[in-house]
Amino acid sequence: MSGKPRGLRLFRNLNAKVAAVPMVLTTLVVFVGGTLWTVLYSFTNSKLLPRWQFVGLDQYKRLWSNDLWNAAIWNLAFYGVMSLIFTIAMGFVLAVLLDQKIRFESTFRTIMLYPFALSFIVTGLVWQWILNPEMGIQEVVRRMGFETFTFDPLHNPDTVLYGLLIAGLWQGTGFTMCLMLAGLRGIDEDIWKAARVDGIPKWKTYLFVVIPMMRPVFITTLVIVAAGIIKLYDLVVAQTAGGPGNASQVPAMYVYRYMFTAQNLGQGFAASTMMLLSVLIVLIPWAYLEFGGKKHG
Amino acid sequence: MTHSIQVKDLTLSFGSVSVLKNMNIDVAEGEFIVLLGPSGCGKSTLLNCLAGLLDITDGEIWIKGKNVTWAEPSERGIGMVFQSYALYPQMTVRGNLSFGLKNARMPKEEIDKRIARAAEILQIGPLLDRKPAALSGGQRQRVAIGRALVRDVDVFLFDEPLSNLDAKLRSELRVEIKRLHSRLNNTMVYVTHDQIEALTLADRIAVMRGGIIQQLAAPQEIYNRPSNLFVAGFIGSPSMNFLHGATVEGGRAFQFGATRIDLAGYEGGAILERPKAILGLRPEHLVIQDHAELGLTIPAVVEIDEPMGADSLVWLEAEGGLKMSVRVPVERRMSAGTQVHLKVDIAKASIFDTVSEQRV
Amino acid sequence: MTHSIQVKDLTLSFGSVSVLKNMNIDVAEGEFIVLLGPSGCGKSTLLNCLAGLLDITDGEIWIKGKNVTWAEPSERGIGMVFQSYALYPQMTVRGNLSFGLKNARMPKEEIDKRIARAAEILQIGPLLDRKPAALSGGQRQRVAIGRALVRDVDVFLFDEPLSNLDAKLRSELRVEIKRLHSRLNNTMVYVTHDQIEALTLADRIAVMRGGIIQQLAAPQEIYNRPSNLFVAGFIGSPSMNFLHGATVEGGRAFQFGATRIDLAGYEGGAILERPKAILGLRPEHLVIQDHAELGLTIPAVVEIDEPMGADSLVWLEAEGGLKMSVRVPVERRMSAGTQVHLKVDIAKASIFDTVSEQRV
Amino acid sequence: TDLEVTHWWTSGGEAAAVAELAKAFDASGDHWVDGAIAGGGDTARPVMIARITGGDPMGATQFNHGQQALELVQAGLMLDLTDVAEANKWREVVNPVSLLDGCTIDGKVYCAPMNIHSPEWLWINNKIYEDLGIPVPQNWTEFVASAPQVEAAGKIPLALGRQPWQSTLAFNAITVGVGGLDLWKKVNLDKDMEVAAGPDMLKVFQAAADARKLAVKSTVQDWNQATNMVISGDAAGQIMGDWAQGEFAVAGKVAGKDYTCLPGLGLNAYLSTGGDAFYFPKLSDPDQEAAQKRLAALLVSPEVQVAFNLKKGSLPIRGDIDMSSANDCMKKGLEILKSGNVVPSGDQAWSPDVQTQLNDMQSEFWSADMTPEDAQARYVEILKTGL
Amino acid sequence: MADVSMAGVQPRGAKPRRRFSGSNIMLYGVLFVVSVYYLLPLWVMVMTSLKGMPEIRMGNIFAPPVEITFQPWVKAWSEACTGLNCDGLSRGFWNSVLITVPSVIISIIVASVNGYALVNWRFKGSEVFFTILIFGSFIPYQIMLYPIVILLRELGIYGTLYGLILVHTIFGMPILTLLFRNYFSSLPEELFKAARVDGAGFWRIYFQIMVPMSLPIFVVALILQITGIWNDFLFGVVFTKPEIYPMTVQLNNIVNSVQGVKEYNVNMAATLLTGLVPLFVYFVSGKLFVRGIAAGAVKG
Ligand SMILES: Nc1ncnc2c1ncn2[C@@H]1O[C@H](COP(=O)(O)OP(=O)(O)OP(=O)(O)O)[C@@H](O)[C@H]1O
Ligand SMILES: Nc1ncnc2c1ncn2[C@@H]1O[C@H](COP(=O)(O)OP(=O)(O)OP(=O)(O)O)[C@@H](O)[C@H]1O
Ligand SMILES: [Mg+2]
Ligand SMILES: [Mg+2]
Repeated sequence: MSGKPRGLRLFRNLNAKVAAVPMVLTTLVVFVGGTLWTVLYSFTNSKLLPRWQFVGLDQYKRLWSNDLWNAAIWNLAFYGVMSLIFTIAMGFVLAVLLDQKIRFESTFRTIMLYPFALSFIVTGLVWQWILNPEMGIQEVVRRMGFETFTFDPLHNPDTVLYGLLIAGLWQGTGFTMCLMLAGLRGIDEDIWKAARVDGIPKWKTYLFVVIPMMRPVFITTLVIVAAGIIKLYDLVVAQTAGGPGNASQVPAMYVYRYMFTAQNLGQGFAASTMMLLSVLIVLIPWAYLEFGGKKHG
Repeated sequence: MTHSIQVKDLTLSFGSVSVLKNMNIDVAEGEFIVLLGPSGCGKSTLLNCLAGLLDITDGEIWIKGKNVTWAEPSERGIGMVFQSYALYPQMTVRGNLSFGLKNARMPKEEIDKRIARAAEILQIGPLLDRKPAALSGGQRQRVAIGRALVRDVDVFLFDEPLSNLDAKLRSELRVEIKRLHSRLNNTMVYVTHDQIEALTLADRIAVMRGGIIQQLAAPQEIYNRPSNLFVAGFIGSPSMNFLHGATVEGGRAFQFGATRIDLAGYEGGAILERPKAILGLRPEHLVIQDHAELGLTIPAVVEIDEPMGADSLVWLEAEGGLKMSVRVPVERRMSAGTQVHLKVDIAKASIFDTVSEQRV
Repeated sequence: MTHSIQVKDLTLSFGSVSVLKNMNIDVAEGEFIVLLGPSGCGKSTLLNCLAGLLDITDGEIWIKGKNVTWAEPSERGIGMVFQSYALYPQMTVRGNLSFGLKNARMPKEEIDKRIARAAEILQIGPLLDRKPAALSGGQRQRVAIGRALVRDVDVFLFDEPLSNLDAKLRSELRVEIKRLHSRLNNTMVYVTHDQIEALTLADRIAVMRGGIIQQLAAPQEIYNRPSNLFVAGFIGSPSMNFLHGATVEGGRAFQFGATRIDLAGYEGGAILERPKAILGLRPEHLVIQDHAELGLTIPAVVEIDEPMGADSLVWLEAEGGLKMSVRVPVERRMSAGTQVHLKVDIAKASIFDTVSEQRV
Repeated sequence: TDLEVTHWWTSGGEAAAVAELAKAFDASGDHWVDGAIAGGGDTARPVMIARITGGDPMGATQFNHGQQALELVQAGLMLDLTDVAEANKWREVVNPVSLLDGCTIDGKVYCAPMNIHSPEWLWINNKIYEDLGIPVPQNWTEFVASAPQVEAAGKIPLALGRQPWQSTLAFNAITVGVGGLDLWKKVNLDKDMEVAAGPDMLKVFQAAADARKLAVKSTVQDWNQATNMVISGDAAGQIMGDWAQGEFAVAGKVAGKDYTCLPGLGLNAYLSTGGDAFYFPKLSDPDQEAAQKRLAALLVSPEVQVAFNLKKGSLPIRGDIDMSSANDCMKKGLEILKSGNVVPSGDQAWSPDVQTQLNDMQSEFWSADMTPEDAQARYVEILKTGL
Repeated sequence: MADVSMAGVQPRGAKPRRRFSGSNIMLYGVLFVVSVYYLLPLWVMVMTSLKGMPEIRMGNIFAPPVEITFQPWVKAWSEACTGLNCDGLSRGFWNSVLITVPSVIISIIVASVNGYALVNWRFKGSEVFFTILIFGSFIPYQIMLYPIVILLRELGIYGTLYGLILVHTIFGMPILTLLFRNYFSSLPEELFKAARVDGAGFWRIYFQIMVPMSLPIFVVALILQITGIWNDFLFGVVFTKPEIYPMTVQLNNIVNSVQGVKEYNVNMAATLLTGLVPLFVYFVSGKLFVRGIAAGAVKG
């Protein structure tokens, strides 16, 4: 008799369960544990070292009355919205261009994708330099004779976020383009044929048929891009260091500054908890769309 | 006779590979043409050329008396139905049907009228506000047909419209398409690799191989008098039984191993004496009997008996290990190993030349 | 009689949805069982339970007299063949065949011997060093069977092994599987939704619906005496013609509109008088004739004539708009609109109770 | 014994000064493993703290003395140097003694003060004024007055690096210079919020608002880039700590001739003093601990103090050494030190938390058009969080 | 009679589709302009790194060098100073290799096994863990920094290579697991079933069936991880010490250790040197990357 009693079901496929241990530990200890720890300590007045001295919501009160934090939030919101719109729009348009059965497709694709290989540190440095009014585009154009030409986004609080955007898009659109291209290629050829037979112009087909069909790709892209935006840090540090003034401060910088420079961990934790909250706000609808509706089988 | 579609010397190459070779087809007004052939023979390619979805390399295409060789697909007066349905998934059925019309700036009432008519013909009225995802396969296919229907076109092109459906639904929709055709009476070109569809639907079947039309004729003609070995073997399930032998006695008999079959009564050309020839016999044109008849029967041993509900297939082994199949009434059960004799109905047989592979 | 497989009170639920409901099946040694049913009825699920690929919720599975309910798939003495072939794409055919044997640490010579035998049986010798990508569909399917074959198992499980192949190849491989079975004579459980496969291959067919077996019987029994309306409608293509009416005269006649059909000669139970009953007539059990015969014929009008090569289907409209189909010899062409009479062979008819849907 | 020493001294003058320390330490048979972290204290400190709290401490590390390392000491992570201090009579030699107080917690000494930094200096490029034909300004008021002419000549009047701490530094210098020592002491030592919100402080903010106009075109980030603008003649002056002198020295400029330095912006010859100190995290290895103590003693020793501070351009922490080879500027500083016109720096008065907030606020003030009144209001608010 | 009326009808529509039609010129024009945007920074970096400082001060950043010099490259590689260490990036390069290679390998192995277990060996709660993991991929790193410091301290591997590898493995896990899970679930489940019937166990199926079929997604993971880990700055600076600083940290040190004038040419050369490995990886395997993305990443 090789029948097994029910109790042993726990030990069925033991190997699989053992193999999942790293994942389980990581999720429990690092992601759940670490997050809880951070949230808990955001209710304390920890300074340089974590200290279990409960102060209620004080850190949050201070956080939300802090101009820098508010500026950082607004900067991120502005940058985030612009970046989302442009990354996705540009990524899609580029993908559409590359999807026209063009020659040298892979060359163009490589050109658009290579910045993705570079770190934000590098991206920030290069663009800081190209946008530098003394030697970058502004100076070059002036030397060509347009003496009054001004293009100095990084040193003007009103435009600095666009300066970041130029660099951010340069780095990230290639990847978005790849995702979109993969999505476009996944669309049934027959749909195109059907639209042609129906006499639908190409642009209309893209707009009314293809884009709605690519909804999952758009959602995936949206989430990936949005997650990147919330984490935005290196680029700002390298390109503007949050300046001029606080015009390009972002929440991640605030967290880092308060945790380490200001030696006010409690404040840093409170700020990071707020970031986490915003992540959840982005993610929960997505998770609902992604996992709520359909079953994976 | 009015020509609905004329294909003149059509050639199409992808790079150096020529996929369609110098094709000529005339389709009469209201005719139902089926393109049949093995996978990769160019059926879809030909259909796409007719629709204007592929630029042809050479030749001309005329539809309704107009040279449309370089016209846009939407200007050709054709509607097309795809194997994968190709419905716009995010639009309702009504949206799918009206998208092309709206794009052509047709007035709203006219659009509604046409949709109503199509919905009535195809019985999809209750589905108009659903999305394709909420439809069954058969319903989707009907909507796909509807999309061609509302455009009020002269020519319908179907590319394997039923092959994603299960057998039962397939046979039902087949009948519906036939009804549709007899009701609308417009020209239809229909690609399939399902013989039953081809045989039941077509006014004429074009059997293709490697980009060349092998035979273009009425179904019974193709079934009973296949013009060459390929067509003979391709049409019919199970396949025609082929006996490799020789015609002897100046073409009056066929010699297969020790068996000689009398060819008197063969319907075809002059047979002559050929050292190598092939006798083709369809399973339903053989009758199993216990006793031999000189010049009329082939001895064989029963191997397997396959009852198929309405009738039954018997698989036998003849001289030289040749596997043969015979269709018998389902009541007649044969047990393996029985020695029998197969009586040939020579009037329904085909003889092919081994070299040219043509029917003689 | 030795039981090869015994399924006792098997129940399987995914969450709250129960997919298989309290199933009991006994399969005899060497029997060929076909599981047939519409999509989603649980055929594959049942097969996976037998193979041990799904943990069942309740019940027991015994194979060859052992309770294998909780045994690993490889310990059950089964081999499985999948619809998608499921060949390991990165291994050669030989690698595919030997993978399972190597897992069982079989000595090399034994492996070679078994592969040689399987290759001989399936005629895949020349393919042994190719990768699956370099094989045709039929060849792949043969290798997939080979993978079960080399493991020398008692029970073969097939999950729609032929449905990815085209019609022609399908009918060829069908015969091959039948030959294989008669040669190896081991137990086979075969899932399909193709009736022809079911009818030709099975010793017994289990018709399933919604996780419940509707009828488990020999093919001809199922075809001729379907135990309920579902089975009757599901088996046979085109479908059985159903006439909704009543049994009258104490069960001696069937009243359908103005037509009365004499039930003397019906093979079944006591008919009794039922205000609502259904008379099922298969297309091949009707004969078209010009003249009416009292109590024996149904008047109808020809609608469409579908020649299918070997025979022909005629679609007619009877009283009350009822669509009926009749199978006729292919030579007999009917033109639409002709008024005819369909003669009923009552010995082959089935009568169903409208409420219970059971055959009476 | 190998000791890893982390610090953020990476500019030209700084690196040269560190080389002196390494040389001296290596000479005694030990080995200085250099752990420079570029990007300034704000970048480097988190790394240092993370390493100390993460259980992988270095042998010695730079902090600004004051409150930066307070909690690390309280958590018992730092080595007690009291025996070294006593053996070497630090309490007697360190001048001003307040520096040592900054290292002393509960009566125990935890750090070795390294140098004195006075941030309130105005550095001026003489050549620009010579070219313009006007005298070199001798104080902040003159400097501001001359600015329009400088600007007319296409130069930037005031160079300012755009990192937050530099804005604060400039502001503090203006506070001491324009507002005077009393004001500074009341606000920063007595922490009198009335005064901070009062009219005197507002004047300071107004002066700062004027200064900010002069710096509009200065877009560099690092302080030494700003200094470099002065050295190269792109800008007329810069408010920067005495360490700027190291850059002038590296560039081969001569104090008094090529450039002018004005402590307390030339208005109030007072200096607030802060500085760098080395802390020694506790290590488990007794050998290393001995080496740490050797290094601590060495850092305060007269020879090292002289060599280091000459290179770095900062003031030594001992009053008893010969700095005759110092240049003009340094001598000015030494004099002020001697005269005792010193106040403790902000590093000592306020917690890093407050300082960070001040930095952020100043950074915004200096780069946007915030009104002095608004700025003052926020300033007071921030100071209140540190009471 | 139809034939007669037909005779005069001309073909409708343009006959040959010209290769250089208006829309084609537009298309390539746009692509060209876009390419300039993408290539400009690379061009600037390369050009600047080949110029001497005087030329940089005089000329414009877009002009090619009048006089090509490789001195900046030499300096960036082996001479640039941070504090007292004047060996440029060379040391950081080997540190980066030492960090990247094991981190990439281990994180990919762990994540692929996770994905495989999630798809084929679902156990109670596995989806819950996966969901948390996915949420984890969106948590800003700063939030986790402090807990990780504590974790590593408790494990006693803070400041060691092992610690850094662990950190990279942890933070690479969410997105890689998602990739592998999506990819594996797109493989036919029947293959897995067939292997189980063939008696293969967890590991054998993984190594002999799954891995050989998953080249595209392994390439994607490899590229993502190589670039991600190579480019990492935050972990590199927080969780290491100077002896094992990766190249990015040294790059930051060199670029920020301004000694007098900013040596843009050296900075650019250093930047390029740092980016060389990921760039090389992209140029060599970009095609596989795109294919892999199409195969695994896009599907939900
Ligand atoms: N875009 C293309 N480029 C190159 N070759 C092509 C292209 N499209 C089709 N072909 C080739 O043309 C031939 C005919 O293809 P086609 O799709 O017309 O076959 P088919 O008869 O429709 O087959 P099926 O029954 O499988 O649909 C095939 O050999 C195919 O490989
Ligand atoms: N993993 C699963 N989770 C939940 N429901 C499932 C799962 N697998 C199958 N089902 C459900 O179980 C039912 C039976 O599925 P099964 O695959 O056995 O059908 P089938 O008879 O093989 O159909 P087909 O002919 O389409 O292969 C279906 O309704 C299906 O939706
Ligand atoms: Mg096709
Ligand atoms: Mg199934």
